Amino acid sequence: MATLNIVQAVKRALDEEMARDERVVVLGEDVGKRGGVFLATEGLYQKYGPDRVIDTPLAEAAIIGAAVGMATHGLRPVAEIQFADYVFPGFDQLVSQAAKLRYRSGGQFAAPMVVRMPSGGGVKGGHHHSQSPEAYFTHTAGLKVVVPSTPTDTLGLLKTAIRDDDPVVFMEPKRLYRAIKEEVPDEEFTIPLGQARVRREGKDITLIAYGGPTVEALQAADELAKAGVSAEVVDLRSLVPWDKETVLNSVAKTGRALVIAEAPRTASFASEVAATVMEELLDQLLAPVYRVTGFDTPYPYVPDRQYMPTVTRILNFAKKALDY
Amino acid sequence: MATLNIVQAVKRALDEEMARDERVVVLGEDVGKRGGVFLATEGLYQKYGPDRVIDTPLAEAAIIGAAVGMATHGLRPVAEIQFADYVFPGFDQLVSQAAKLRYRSGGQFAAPMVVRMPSGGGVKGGHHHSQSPEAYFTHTAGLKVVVPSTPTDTLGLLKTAIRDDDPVVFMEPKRLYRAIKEEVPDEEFTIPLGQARVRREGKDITLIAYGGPTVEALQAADELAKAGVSAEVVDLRSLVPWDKETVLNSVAKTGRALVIAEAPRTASFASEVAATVMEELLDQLLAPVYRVTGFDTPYPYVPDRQYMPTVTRILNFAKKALDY
Amino acid sequence: MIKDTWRFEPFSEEPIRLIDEEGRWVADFDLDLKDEELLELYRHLVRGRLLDERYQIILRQGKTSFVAPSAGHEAAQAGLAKAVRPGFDWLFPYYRDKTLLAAIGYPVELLYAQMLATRLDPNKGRQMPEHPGLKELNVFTVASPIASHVPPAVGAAISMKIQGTGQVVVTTFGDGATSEGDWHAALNFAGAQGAPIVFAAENNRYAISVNFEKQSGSPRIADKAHAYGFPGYHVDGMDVLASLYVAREAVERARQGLGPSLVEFLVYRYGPHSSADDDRVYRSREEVEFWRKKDPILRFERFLEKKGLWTPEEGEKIRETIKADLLAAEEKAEAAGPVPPEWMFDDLYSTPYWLLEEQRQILLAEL
Amino acid sequence: MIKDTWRFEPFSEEPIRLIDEEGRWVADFDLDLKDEELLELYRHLVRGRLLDERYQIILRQGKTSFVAPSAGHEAAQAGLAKAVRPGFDWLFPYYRDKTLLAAIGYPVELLYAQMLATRLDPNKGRQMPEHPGLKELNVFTVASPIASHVPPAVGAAISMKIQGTGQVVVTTFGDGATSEGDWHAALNFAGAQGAPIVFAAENNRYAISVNFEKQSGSPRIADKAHAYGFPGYHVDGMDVLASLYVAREAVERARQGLGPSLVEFLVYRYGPHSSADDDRVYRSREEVEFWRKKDPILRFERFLEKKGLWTPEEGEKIRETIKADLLAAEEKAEAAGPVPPEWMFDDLYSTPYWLLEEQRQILLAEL
Ligand SMILES: Cc1ncc(C[n+]2csc(CCOP(=O)(O)OP(=O)(O)O)c2C)c(N)n1
Ligand SMILES: Cc1ncc(C[n+]2csc(CCOP(=O)(O)OP(=O)(O)O)c2C)c(N)n1
Ligand SMILES: [Mg+2]
Ligand SMILES: [Mg+2]
Repeated sequence: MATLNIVQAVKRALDEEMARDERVVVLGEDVGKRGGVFLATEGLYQKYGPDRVIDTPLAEAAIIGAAVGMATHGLRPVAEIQFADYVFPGFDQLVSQAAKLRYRSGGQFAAPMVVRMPSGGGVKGGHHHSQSPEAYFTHTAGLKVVVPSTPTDTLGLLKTAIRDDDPVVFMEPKRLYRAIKEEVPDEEFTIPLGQARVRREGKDITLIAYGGPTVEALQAADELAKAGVSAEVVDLRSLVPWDKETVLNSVAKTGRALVIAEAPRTASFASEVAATVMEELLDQLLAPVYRVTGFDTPYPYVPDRQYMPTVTRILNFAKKALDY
Repeated sequence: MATLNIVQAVKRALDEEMARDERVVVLGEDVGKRGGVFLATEGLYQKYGPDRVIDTPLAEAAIIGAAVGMATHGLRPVAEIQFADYVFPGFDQLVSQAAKLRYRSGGQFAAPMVVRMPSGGGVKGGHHHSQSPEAYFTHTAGLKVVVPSTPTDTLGLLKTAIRDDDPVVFMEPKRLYRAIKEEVPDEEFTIPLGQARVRREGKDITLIAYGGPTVEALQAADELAKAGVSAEVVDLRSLVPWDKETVLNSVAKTGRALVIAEAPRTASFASEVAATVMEELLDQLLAPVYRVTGFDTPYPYVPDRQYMPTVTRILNFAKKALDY
Repeated sequence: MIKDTWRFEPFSEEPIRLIDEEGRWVADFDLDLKDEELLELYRHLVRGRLLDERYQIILRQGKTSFVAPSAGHEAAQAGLAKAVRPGFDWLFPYYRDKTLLAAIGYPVELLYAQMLATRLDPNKGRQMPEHPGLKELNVFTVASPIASHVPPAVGAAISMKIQGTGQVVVTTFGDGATSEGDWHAALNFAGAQGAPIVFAAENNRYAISVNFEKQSGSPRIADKAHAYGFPGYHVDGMDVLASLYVAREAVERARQGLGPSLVEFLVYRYGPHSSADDDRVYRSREEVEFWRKKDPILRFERFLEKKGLWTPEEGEKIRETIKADLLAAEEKAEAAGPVPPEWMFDDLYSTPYWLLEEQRQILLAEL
Repeated sequence: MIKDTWRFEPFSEEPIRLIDEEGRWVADFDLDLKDEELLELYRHLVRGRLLDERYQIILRQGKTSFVAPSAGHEAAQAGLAKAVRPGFDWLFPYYRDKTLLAAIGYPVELLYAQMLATRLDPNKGRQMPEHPGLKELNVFTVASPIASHVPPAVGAAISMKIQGTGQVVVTTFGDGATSEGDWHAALNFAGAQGAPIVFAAENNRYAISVNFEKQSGSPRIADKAHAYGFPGYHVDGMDVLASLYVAREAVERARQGLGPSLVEFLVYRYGPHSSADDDRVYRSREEVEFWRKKDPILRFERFLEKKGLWTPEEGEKIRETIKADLLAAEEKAEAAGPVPPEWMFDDLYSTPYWLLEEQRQILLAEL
């Protein structure tokens, strides 16, 4: 068992998949010699050469759009967007081409590709190195959306995403890149998309989270335990498709839930989960499902951490739910 | 009182505002001699000349981005995106520049501008002449988002949007452009943003809608009335800021609500409203708040009408809520 | 065989032309096409024109909802078609390419099936008319957002280069498309990678109502290739032989590993932008008439006539044969019957998703 | 006064240069700058270099979180600065422009306040360091997404033209920026409109690690102006006088209504891309050394020395004076104290929104 952090898990997933299948290519800004600005592709250029690890011009539309064309012509491209905040110049390619290709062609063409992007805040990055744009992707039919929060999940899910026949947006919580290490099996494994993971069992309240704030959710669960409250923590991992069943089972059991995410609240994926849970479990709820999210402002440089759901914020809402 | 349809209301709003304030300019593809593909700018080029009615190259990034620059330099640009589906090549300009300019500059610079776009389906337009992308805009802090559904509201709200000091996305339900006519006062008037309009009073269920499906909501209310059910219809009109108060007051009264919108459901603005209503009124609800929306697929050519919430679909969900 | 000399000069001020308006061969090299090839080109031109006319008719009959007239574009498209290897090379076309597609062998009944949204459409009626696509022939399904197919076209070309398949991509678009950011990002990437691709601009001087002067400060689209470090050819796109020879050279360069080219075909659109457009608002009838006189089919008929390959009677016979084929294809397409509404839940993902199954049930309850 | 002749040829293969590496004036026209102007330019260069050094220090001290080194870009920026009318013309800069901003009179304490996110920052600490902006001086607040400021710059220029203000926009960006779609859409619109704007590329040959050969198939950024129908100038951006004269001509053309220009300044970035970068991975130390020898400040010192305007001792005095100014500015900025967290709810909209008030309360409950 090797101990890996998340960025190493990404690198191992890419390396294993490139070794396994020569159709897998990596493209993006600085992914070559530089190994990516977070070093997620470090060493791949040296190992697989410039035809399979492609430094692109500074143009996200070219990166995503070319990946669509490569994919439909038989490659398995893994595109890197340097920061999730920079997906927008390539947004048309993602929503008009990647997402709709299989559908609009009646299943003739497909875009089996992954668009990786470091996302989320907490790195003093201000407006444009901190955003969590998953709502835009989840609202776009035709994309799959995955957000891991541990090295093991990153490795297993990224490998699955690369083998998946649909376009997958793979969002890596950059503030956890090197913050979380764990032992990961040496043998190969994959993790299916669409399955949530119960990170901690509990019976009084369900904390539904994904990506970065999973960490704060677990910390809040520790704090709640000290106060005698047993919190279940569900890590969604995959937003499209998402695992409604696991979520509903948990909330049916606890009767209370918070949905925790970094993105702004309005029309967010957190709102989707909250609406669905309340719609389906209305009579079994002991309190409203509160959304503990980032604020409806751009991500500010000051304050950096407090824009995101802090442990305090989670606890404040948990108290509200428990006292309801 | 003149009888106007929605496209005429747009034209009158533009004309009145251009006459009132010479800083107001119109720009977009084919807005000049052609008068726009829906004729919303017809005659303006002839009246105000090429400096104030600007035919742009085919580049939405140039249209929206230039509008930001014009606005911050003192003009009041009204940009037209030919179809809402084509906002995506300009999406980065909208979310990274227009939405964040005032905020990121600490209030030094601002982008008082309107981005008009015909949106919604029902015109046999297939994937790219039918979408309702408001979720993307409402999730983007810094934008205001307005969606009228009548000629009077269109006129009053568009004039307000042009005078507003923030970037306003103004979405015009294209299938209603010529379908709805009404008498509109000849004297000047404006309608404030952020106020919903109760289109029909009722006491058994609240139908919350905006834009195109307001029509089907009203028709469904007629049907329900025949069955002895009194439905209140609330037309949101403005999504950011939205009128939570009016919505909550209505649902507190009726105990049941549907949120009706054309866009796909996942992470939609309909989900936002549903989540908020259930969160705030949990104990007063007699049934879950159901979302009656478009499906989570691209907008298909076949079927065209049935992709959108039909009267039948609204009635099916109303029955579900009433029988709950 | 790598040629070390090429026939055509990039960045010429005057458009490259091989037959003049009287149908005279004016090139400084010899024609090397067989008579049958010339007649085949002629049939492509005529088929494109007639198909366009038939589309107007099914529109008036209410059988389809939208048409993008292509009369005036035929020579450029037929030339392009003959420059590629159908089913081997890939095409990333746009909505005005019916001559091109029919000429590479896209079965006309499938073109109709897309226009009519019947079960025969391999694209399953998902998009509005004039959005064909056929995997079998490597014809990437058209998407409406202007220029959005150009980055995928470049990706496919890079894939060909990486995999060393010897294939070439040809992608077409209008003059308006050259203003889009996606277009630029794509050409720039292709230039940096030396990808085997031909960018074919069908410059009809209008993007709906916006003329080229308002579209760009540049006098020629071909000049834009300077920005990407590859050749740009300025061609008379009403001259089917100039279109063919230049396209062939560009395709050949790509196939030999010499990278991309931008080929600008000067054409004119005789009809309105689409069945939803009224072009009288933005261009004079005199202007349209002026270009009508330069009709690419007339010009080629004069050429063929001089070579003894064409008479008015022969022409009429060819037209009649093609017309009959088109009618048969139309009937076949129509007979397949309309795409059923519940198909809308298929083909979104490769694997089932509970959410779509829930939503399918919602729709079925309404039908 | 419309000049009918202009000094500089667009699209030259060799970069335009007025002083050579030994500091000799090599132009075919006479220098028309006063000694005091030359010394002022020199002070701009030195101020830019020293500011860059100080930023590294406050970074090491943990007072700021990010620096974008600009050493090597000073001559291009100082030349540009002197070509505009500060406070009248508008600047749309990018993150590497500290020499440019200090030179047009952006108060250095405000630059520091942005770096330190203190209350003195007119941008209220909303963005990461190296994102200045000052309405008073018409300096559009920097945004991180590469090239995203270029369309707004064009919009401002069109507004100037419409309103006939006589103002000019200058916008700067790196070589990498030229690949973005937004960049293209902007330049194309400017060309079609003949807007009064100068597009200034600071071509340091790298976009982080990606060199210009991978960035574009085109050998020169200046050539990209062909695509838009306006002149592109290829300039030695380590030559402050070439930078100034060419920039001045481009600004003058814009002011006279002759439309946009693209000016490519060839520069080199001596430091890494940013404080988060390690440039040893992608470029050799020899390469960096090679360019160090061409240092724009050294070159200008040789020039001034030949004119009797500079001695090592004079130089040292100037450095010391500037350094003291910078330290005073730094202290002033720091003394203002950090931006408080609750400011994050201000300035989003021009009018209050209940949602933000609710959210402000959520935050306040945590502080
Ligand atoms: C991104 C985008 N913006 C706007 C439109 C609407 N539109 C459809 S065709 C067209 C004009 C295209 O002109 P051109 O590229 O010259 O092609 P042509 O139709 O003349 O052949 C426009 C603006 C679109 N389809 N996509
Ligand atoms: C849209 C976008 N994509 C990616 C980035 C990440 N990024 C920041 S700087 C940079 C390189 C910029 O290179 P260049 O334009 O040459 O300017 P330079 O830094 O060399 O002065 C990149 C890729 C970004 N800021 N914006
Ligand atoms: Mg055209
Ligand atoms: Mg650079």
